[in-house]
Amino acid sequence: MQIAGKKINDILVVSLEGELDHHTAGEVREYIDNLLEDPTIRNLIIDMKKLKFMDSSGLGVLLGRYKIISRRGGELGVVGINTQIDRIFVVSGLYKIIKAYDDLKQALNDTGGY
Amino acid sequence: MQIAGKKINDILVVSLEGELDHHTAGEVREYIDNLLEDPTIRNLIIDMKKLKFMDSSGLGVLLGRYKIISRRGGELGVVGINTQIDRIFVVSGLYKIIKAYDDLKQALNDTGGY
Amino acid sequence: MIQGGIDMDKINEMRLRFLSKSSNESFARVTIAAFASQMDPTLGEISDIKTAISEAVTNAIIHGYEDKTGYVEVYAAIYPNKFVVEVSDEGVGIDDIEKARQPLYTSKPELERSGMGFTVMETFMDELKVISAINQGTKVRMVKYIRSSINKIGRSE
Amino acid sequence: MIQGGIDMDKINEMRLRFLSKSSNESFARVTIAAFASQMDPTLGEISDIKTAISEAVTNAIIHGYEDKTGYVEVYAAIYPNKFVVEVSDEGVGIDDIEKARQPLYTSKPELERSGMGFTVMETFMDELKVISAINQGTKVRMVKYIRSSINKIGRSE
Ligand SMILES: Nc1ncnc2c1ncn2[C@@H]1O[C@H](COP(=O)(O)OP(=O)(O)O)[C@@H](O)[C@H]1O
Ligand SMILES: Nc1ncnc2c1ncn2[C@@H]1O[C@H](COP(=O)(O)OP(=O)(O)O)[C@@H](O)[C@H]1O
Repeated sequence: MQIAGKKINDILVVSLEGELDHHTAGEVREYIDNLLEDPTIRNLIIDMKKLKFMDSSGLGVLLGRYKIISRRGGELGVVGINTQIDRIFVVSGLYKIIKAYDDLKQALNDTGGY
Repeated sequence: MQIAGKKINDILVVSLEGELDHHTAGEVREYIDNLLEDPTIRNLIIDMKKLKFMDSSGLGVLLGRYKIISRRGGELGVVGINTQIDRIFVVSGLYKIIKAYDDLKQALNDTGGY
Repeated sequence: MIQGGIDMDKINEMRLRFLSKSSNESFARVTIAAFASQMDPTLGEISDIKTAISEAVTNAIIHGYEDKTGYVEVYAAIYPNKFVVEVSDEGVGIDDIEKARQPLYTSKPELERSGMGFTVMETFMDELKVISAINQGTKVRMVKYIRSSINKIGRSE
Repeated sequence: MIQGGIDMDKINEMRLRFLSKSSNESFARVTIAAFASQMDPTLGEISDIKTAISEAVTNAIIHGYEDKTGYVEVYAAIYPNKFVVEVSDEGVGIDDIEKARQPLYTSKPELERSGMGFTVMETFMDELKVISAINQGTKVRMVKYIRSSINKIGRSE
């Protein structure tokens, strides 16, 4: 699993590359929560363009970050999910609380009203 | 396994795509021997650029075709073998009887004196 | 050596046993996908099977064995029109299977489990059966009907 | 459940059992390569392991079981600096192992076997042991030392 993060205004953008399952969930969670200690971050966008696989362990990671972000009044968005991950999102009803975007630009524009 | 063959003068060029093991050896053998029924074919070039894997079952296929071709006074050449297949060639001493070329043009130029 | 057998329809089968380590989750997915690919399934079918396997194997590792190490076993069989896969552990077992299968139910919310594992298996596969007994382990049996395979298998053998 | 065990050095292990069908040759290669990849081997090391596995599994299928169907078993284990793999069948067995291991020796020239299987295993792996008895089957044990793994394994667990 390769993880990269950058801050754009009050938005944290995290890119994931690899497979998000129970084995890799821990490092993703720690990586994001570490950056979220910065209190000026309100919104989170996860770039999944290079994420090849995600199962319900990934759902747990997303839901956990969603809780932190909504407590701050922010939004959680995802970018570039593939068909396999889309199926997981549909089954779990995740689209009801997490917004999905085709590309990062669109996500940044829409998030936090930029 | 995908196999394609074409005749250029007295040379039969056979391209292999996939993995040549015991499971696929039979169809490769049958395909080539079928075309070799044409008595005007003297030389055989096997294009392995898209062959990802070969084991000693593949050696058996090559040695069998080598026998047929040398009985006709022709040559057997291979094109574009990868590192894994090169290792098999080295171990088996196959380079002593089969010529290896980087590309098909070179192989055609060299084979049968064209 | 086996000559025939009762299950004459079965085209191929495999059994995989590995340690309950999280690094084996992706290994199990790759293995079962490689085996199932003999049926010439669609990309969607393979990806459904991969996801379902991932859920069942993860459950065996984190719920079945918790912090201990044990063996997870995956059995898979190819039939003319279906793929059968069973994931078993000899772990703690499930007390109330009906409750466990409910969407969002998890016994480990502290681990950020979503409680959606069984729901994913049920949605992505065509059949799901869970057999379990306290301290005797759990077996999850799943079936996926593969539409594309019927005429193709014969050809590749 | 396993707590510790004698072989304390062993980091991971798996056991795979499948039918002696030729379509399982590539399946076995993919599976063992996926398991071994946890050691972070080089491409060359993985490709050596794949080739050696292919030879041993093919031998079990065509020599061990000839035209019958039986089970082939592949066991693999990861140690800090080595990869161990064993391929077993319960087939006809080998009468004269020394002769069988000689380069170019094959009992099935009519099938266009090259007689180079054992030579390939020996060259591509660091250790090769063959245990066999007539009508009791054959076990081939191979070891490959993986130079790159020592410090990497801990990280990915
Ligand atoms: N192999 C197993 N062994 C013991 N308990 C299990 C097993 N699989 C599932 N369970 C129980 O069923 C519950 C629901 O499982 P699941 O739907 O996959 O959600 P999650 O894994 O997110 O908890 C688990 O929380 C656990 O209590
Ligand atoms: N698993 C096995 N069961 C029975 N005989 C075997 C087995 N593996 C190898 N042999 C014997 O050893 C010989 C040499 O094997 P090998 O070097 O792989 O060459 P090849 O497979 O091309 O014959 C075989 O021809 C066969 O007689």
